[in-house]
Amino acid sequence: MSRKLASWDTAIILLTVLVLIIASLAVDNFGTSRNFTFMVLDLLPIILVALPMTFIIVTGEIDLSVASTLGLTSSLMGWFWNHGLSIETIIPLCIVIGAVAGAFNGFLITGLGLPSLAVTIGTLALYRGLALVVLGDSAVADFPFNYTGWVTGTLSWLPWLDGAVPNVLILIVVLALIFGVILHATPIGRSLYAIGANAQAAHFAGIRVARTKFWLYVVSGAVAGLVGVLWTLRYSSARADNGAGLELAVVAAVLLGGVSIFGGKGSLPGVLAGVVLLTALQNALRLEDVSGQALNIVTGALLVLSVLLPNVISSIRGNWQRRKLRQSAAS
Amino acid sequence: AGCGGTTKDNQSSSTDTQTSAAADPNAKLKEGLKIAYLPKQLNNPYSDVETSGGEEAVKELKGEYKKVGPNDASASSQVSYINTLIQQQQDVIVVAANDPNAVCPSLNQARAAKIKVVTFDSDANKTCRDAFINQATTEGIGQSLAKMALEQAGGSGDIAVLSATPNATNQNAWIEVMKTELAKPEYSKLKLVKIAYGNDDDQKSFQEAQGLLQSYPNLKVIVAPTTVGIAAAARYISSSSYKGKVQVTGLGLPNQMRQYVKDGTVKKFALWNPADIGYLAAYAGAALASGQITGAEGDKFTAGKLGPYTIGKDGEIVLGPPTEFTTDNIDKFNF
Amino acid sequence: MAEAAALLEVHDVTKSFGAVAAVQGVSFPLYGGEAHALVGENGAGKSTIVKMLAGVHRPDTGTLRIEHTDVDFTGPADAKAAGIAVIYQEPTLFPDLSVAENIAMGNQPLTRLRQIDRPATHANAERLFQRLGVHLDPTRPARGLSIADQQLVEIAKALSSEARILIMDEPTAALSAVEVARLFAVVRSLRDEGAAILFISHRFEEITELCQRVTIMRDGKHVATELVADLTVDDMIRRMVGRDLSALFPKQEVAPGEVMLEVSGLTREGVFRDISFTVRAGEIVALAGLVGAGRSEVVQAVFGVDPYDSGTVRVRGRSLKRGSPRAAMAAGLALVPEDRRQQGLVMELSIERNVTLPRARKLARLGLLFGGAERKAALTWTQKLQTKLGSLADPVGTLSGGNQQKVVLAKWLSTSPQLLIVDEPTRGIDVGTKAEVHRLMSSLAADGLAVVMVSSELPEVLGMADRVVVLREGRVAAVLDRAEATEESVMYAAMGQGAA
Amino acid sequence: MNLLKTRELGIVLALAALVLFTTISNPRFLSGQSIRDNLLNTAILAVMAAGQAVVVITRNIDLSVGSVLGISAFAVATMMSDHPGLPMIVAILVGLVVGAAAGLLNGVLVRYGKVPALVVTLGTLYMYRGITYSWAGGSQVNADELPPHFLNFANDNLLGVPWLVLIALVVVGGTSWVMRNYRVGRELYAMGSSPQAAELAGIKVARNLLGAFVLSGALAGLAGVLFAARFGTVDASAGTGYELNVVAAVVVGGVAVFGGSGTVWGAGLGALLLTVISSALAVLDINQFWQQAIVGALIVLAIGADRLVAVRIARSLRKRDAHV
Ligand SMILES: Nc1ncnc2c1ncn2[C@@H]1O[C@H](COP(=O)(O)OP(=O)(O)OP(=O)(O)O)[C@@H](O)[C@H]1O
Ligand SMILES: Nc1ncnc2c1ncn2[C@@H]1O[C@H](COP(=O)(O)OP(=O)(O)OP(=O)(O)O)[C@@H](O)[C@H]1O
Ligand SMILES: [Mg+2]
Ligand SMILES: [Mg+2]
Repeated sequence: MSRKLASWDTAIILLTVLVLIIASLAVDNFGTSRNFTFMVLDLLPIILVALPMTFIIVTGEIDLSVASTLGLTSSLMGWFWNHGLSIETIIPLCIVIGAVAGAFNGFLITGLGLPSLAVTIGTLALYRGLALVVLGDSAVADFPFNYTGWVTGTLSWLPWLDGAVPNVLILIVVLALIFGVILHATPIGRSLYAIGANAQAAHFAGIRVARTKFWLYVVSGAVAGLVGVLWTLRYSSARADNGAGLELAVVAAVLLGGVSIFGGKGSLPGVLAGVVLLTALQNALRLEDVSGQALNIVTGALLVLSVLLPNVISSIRGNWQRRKLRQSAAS
Repeated sequence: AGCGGTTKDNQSSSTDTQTSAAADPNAKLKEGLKIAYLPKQLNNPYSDVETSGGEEAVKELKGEYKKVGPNDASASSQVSYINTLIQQQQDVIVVAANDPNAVCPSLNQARAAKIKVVTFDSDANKTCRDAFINQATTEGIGQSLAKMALEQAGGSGDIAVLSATPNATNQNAWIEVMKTELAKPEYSKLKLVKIAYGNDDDQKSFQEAQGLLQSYPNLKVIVAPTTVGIAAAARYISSSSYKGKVQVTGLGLPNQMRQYVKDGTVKKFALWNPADIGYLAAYAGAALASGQITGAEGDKFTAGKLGPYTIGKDGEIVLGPPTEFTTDNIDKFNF
Repeated sequence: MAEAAALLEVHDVTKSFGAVAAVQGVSFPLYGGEAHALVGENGAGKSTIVKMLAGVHRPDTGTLRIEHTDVDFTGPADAKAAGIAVIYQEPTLFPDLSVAENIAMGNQPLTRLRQIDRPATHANAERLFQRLGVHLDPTRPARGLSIADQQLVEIAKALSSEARILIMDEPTAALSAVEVARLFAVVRSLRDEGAAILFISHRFEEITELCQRVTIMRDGKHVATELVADLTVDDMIRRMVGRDLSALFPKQEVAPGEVMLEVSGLTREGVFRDISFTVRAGEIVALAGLVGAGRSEVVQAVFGVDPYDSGTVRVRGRSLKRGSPRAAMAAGLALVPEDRRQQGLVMELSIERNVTLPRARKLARLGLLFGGAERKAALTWTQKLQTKLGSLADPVGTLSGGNQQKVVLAKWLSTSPQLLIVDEPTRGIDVGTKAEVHRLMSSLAADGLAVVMVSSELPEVLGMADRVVVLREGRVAAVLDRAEATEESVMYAAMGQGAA
Repeated sequence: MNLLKTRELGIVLALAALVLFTTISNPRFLSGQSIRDNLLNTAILAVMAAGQAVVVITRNIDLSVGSVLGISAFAVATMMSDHPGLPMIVAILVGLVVGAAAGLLNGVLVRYGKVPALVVTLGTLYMYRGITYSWAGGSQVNADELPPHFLNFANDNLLGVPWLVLIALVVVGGTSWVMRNYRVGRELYAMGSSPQAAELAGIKVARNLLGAFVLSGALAGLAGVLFAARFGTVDASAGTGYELNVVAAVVVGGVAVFGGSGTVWGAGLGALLLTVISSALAVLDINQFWQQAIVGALIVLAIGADRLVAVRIARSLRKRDAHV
């Protein structure tokens, strides 16, 4: 089973590399440094939200409220800005508010024992609604250029890279490393898999299941808050409807990366590859003037095929081996 | 804000990228221009009509027409498409902004890459486009809405507005004008009881219309300044016991409204010809790209069959007054 | 009665899982009116044979024959249709459905409109429970049943289908003597009605008591099929292990040390009441009683995985935080739970991760865990317990039942506890390893470890324990010293007046 | 069955409280037209929730229902505008068949492709929607292109009960009945309760699972027909985002996300509750900006109430066990 899983991760990573190479060769303007920056900016929110989402799905739960938390912090950011708070205060404040929203999810799920899918469908509506309450139909747009410019800008202290490395890439790499190491090389990571695969056995092994899950939701909320800030700065527009629908894109990417929706299985490199694959493919197809509708079909088909193909291949291989065994026994 | 952080008051304003080359009114319109349309979202019948006008104009101009766009009306997906258009080095981007500010940095990147940006339907911040095709003046539409409401209510009574999303730029501007209008003495017997939002979603608008009638038994007119809202409200009224008692008016597409005009649910509604908007945008874009105009106030150009236009304040180009549709003339229109 | 036509024949079947050859060329017949035992060490391939007969696995090579016709089962439905009923080694109930529905699933009695006849379903369950002497409410959901009760429901389920061939994979592993006796009575009557029985157990007294014929397996291969009457227990063990075994319960005498565990007045409403006992270093204290007496609940409350309402638990004089397994582990406790599938193991995870799960934090360097550390830690104890496995990186779910149990033991022994609580520690473990486990417990106790042992196997209780605490219906019925504890005295206390 | 102990009690109570509160502040909420509107609005959601409940009970999920509704609504509307003479029953059958085909593909991928249902149906959610978009290409079917008998179906009634409501009642009632009293229903519960045990018990898992997905697809297809008839205007985006509403209805209705428990009529009640919440907010004249927040809060509250009832039952069970 672990071998099969490994092949799923590897398959996605290989496929991603393949798509990147083919696109660079075959699609005009794909391999340019400016397009690279555009791509990184496009995948920024998905990849950041996907990090804690991977943890949560590995423990067998889900958080559908992330995009709404993002919208809420974006709204609040605009509200605070209108009320004269400084950006340096607003950013940590928004992250904390995101964490509080996550903590509320966590409390309902671990404290009251409600199913996470149901709870976060509820808070998906609730947080988006609160975002509307805060900012209503207005948008706040006059954020300072040194912040909005940083999010869309590229590293300037690396002149020989010629503006090829977007600033936010550093953030992505650092956070991905932290989350990756925690998931794959620490006792916490081990306990997450155990919780996802068998919460009762984890409890018997002295793992504090409820507390761990609670903190995952807090982290998920905090990251959503951070992404709310980045989103607002990137588009220099604080609005209540920012990021609507992002949750499905994130869940799709995480599943594409080989994480089992039932918990206990999956790896972070796979998820990262999943996000990159989806974004790169969409970018390349857009450059080739493939319509948005066809993008839908491609995304959907990719999601299904990425899981279907390894299964089909392994079952064909299994049948073939069995037949060989039978033949050798007969002779 | 005493701690020296970056606050609203001490930020430096962003740089103005307005081009200042002089216009050459005698420049010939270039052929082979790549003109790309980016509506608010694809598969919206209204914007399909708009862009069909654009396609016609681009053909006349012997240019390359292209239409791209997201499936959802969000600013963030539009930005991805603007980025793609920059990469593809289009000559003109004609865009209906989903958020006036969110698309700004990308549009300015496009202009830095020598692409002309024309907005239509819904404007972007004026610092990040070269021209804006306005279907009608905000005042014109607001006044026309108020006038139609007064007529249909028979001079007095409760009216309600069924709008698009709570943060739709156009609708909010029109509603504001309508409110100022209603404050005038000749409207004193009209009472605006509620502004409901159907989010430009057919079903939500339908349910909001239901809610209005349940909450306000004395309602006389629903004013829906959006094509989705007016169709949904008309459909609900035409199939309910309120038919004939409550009037629906606002902005709608003749094809969608024909049935309700004929069955008496709707007496009068208004709209400009959307195809002309796209048509005009193509000519404005071509004129910009050919150096005929720069987008400055007073520049003049000719837009094919629509004739001559002059650029107004802030780069605005006004299409003309809206058309009113009634039983008498509706069969003359097909869009 | 033997040598009649074989009802079912296993003919030269082979089954491999990847590199593991679980069954290699095994053949034996099952006759109607006869109980046939299948014995072998853990991982010998018994359950794999069962699963082939049940249609779960398809043999790689070889055939199954029913009344001299080859059959090819594509799934459990085929086997069922061919008249085979199976009790799997691990219970397979539907937790959300009622006990009665669990029993009836697949052949519910129907009314004329082909609707399910609920009253008849319940009546059926009641009738089967009466026959097995079980007290269970047929309308309660299966969720939360103790492992023994689950096993009893499984038995009722298999009996309800009135199959010609009944296959039982360690049905008695979780049962105590009383239930086993009732089960055997029922099975005998089925056998006498002409059914063929395949019976798997690691308890030889059960085999000699019930079975006429025995097939012995070793490492996936067929060793012998003989009449039980022609063999002694030692013969069987020698053939199955390939060598002689020494004495079974090598209990070492130890002078008890300080009081390690002191439980007083422990109560959980509706489950157990006013439980008190103490355990000293070096002592082995057994909790005995009938199935459902509440023994598992008591030790789970002590370890903190379950809550309790009142009473105290003290470890070396200091009271232990309630409801926190982590605090219990910090105080030197370890609990080997009774249900390895639900409580003991994470089936999808590898063997090494399972073994190191409770002490991953101790193995980490600077907060980071490296695969090598886990592997080394896991290797020590799995080897000591002679676990039969392919690679430590395999998911634990691919091991045989007994070897899974060894992984659970390894997991907790590797935390070097000072007080070890074991709940049915040798359930499903083969005779050779069982001796090894007992020797280990005994020697650990000699080194000063305190042991609390819950066991339904009376010989194990009597052989190992310094003291026996007998529970009955959630209360302490008697505390017996090693000298006082006999089969009669323990059973008498466990069943209350009127029995034994 | 003891009504006081069913899991659905919490929803019924929440519903009653909501209706009572709204009616006190605006008595027109209980007027004939209003009740009719609420039931009509519930009908489409309830039909989809019935199918979804069956799928969720088997420990799967069908996220593609919104897209299936879209494709069926568009197909049927196009067909009816091209052939206005076709009777209503043909429209319904075509909707059912289109939906069933989409559901069958889902089921086949889940069962034979061994792909988790969430992944499959998230994928087909995108795919079916993309197909509808490509097909429609921005066109729209308007009410004036549809034959009157088709549009009137949404308003006509049988003995005072609108057809739509009647259909929803039959679907929810019939499905609940089968799930409770027939073998196949109990097998679906068993499959959700323990998939491995279901295989071992010889249940025809493949057949049942395909059946569940086909049912969910077919009902989403039926919902598409009802949608087209009721709303008259159909474009390619019909039903976008419905999947979350349907799943919310099912979950609020007390069906466990991990399968094996809950009832179809509970899901129907969940659909009713969600619909009544949003129409009550419109009637109560609550600030538009607060509405969504309140819907969210009420969903959380309803799940909490349901949980409270469940805990009550569990406790009383334990007490009863203790007396044995
Ligand atoms: N699904 C599987 N995948 C891989 N290996 C397996 C699988 N099932 C069984 N095995 C292996 O096959 C061998 C035989 O296992 P089996 O369960 O038949 O043993 P057993 O005789 O029933 O042992 P026990 O007495 O412990 O129950 C073991 O080595 C086991 O690890
Ligand atoms: N979660 C639960 N919910 C309801 N009843 C339970 C639960 N767990 C156990 N019981 C019941 O409590 C009683 C005590 O069970 P327990 O498992 O402690 O017995 P035991 O003496 O350990 O027997 P066994 O030998 O089966 O382990 C049994 O009747 C059991 O059915
Ligand atoms: Mg076995
Ligand atoms: Mg026990």
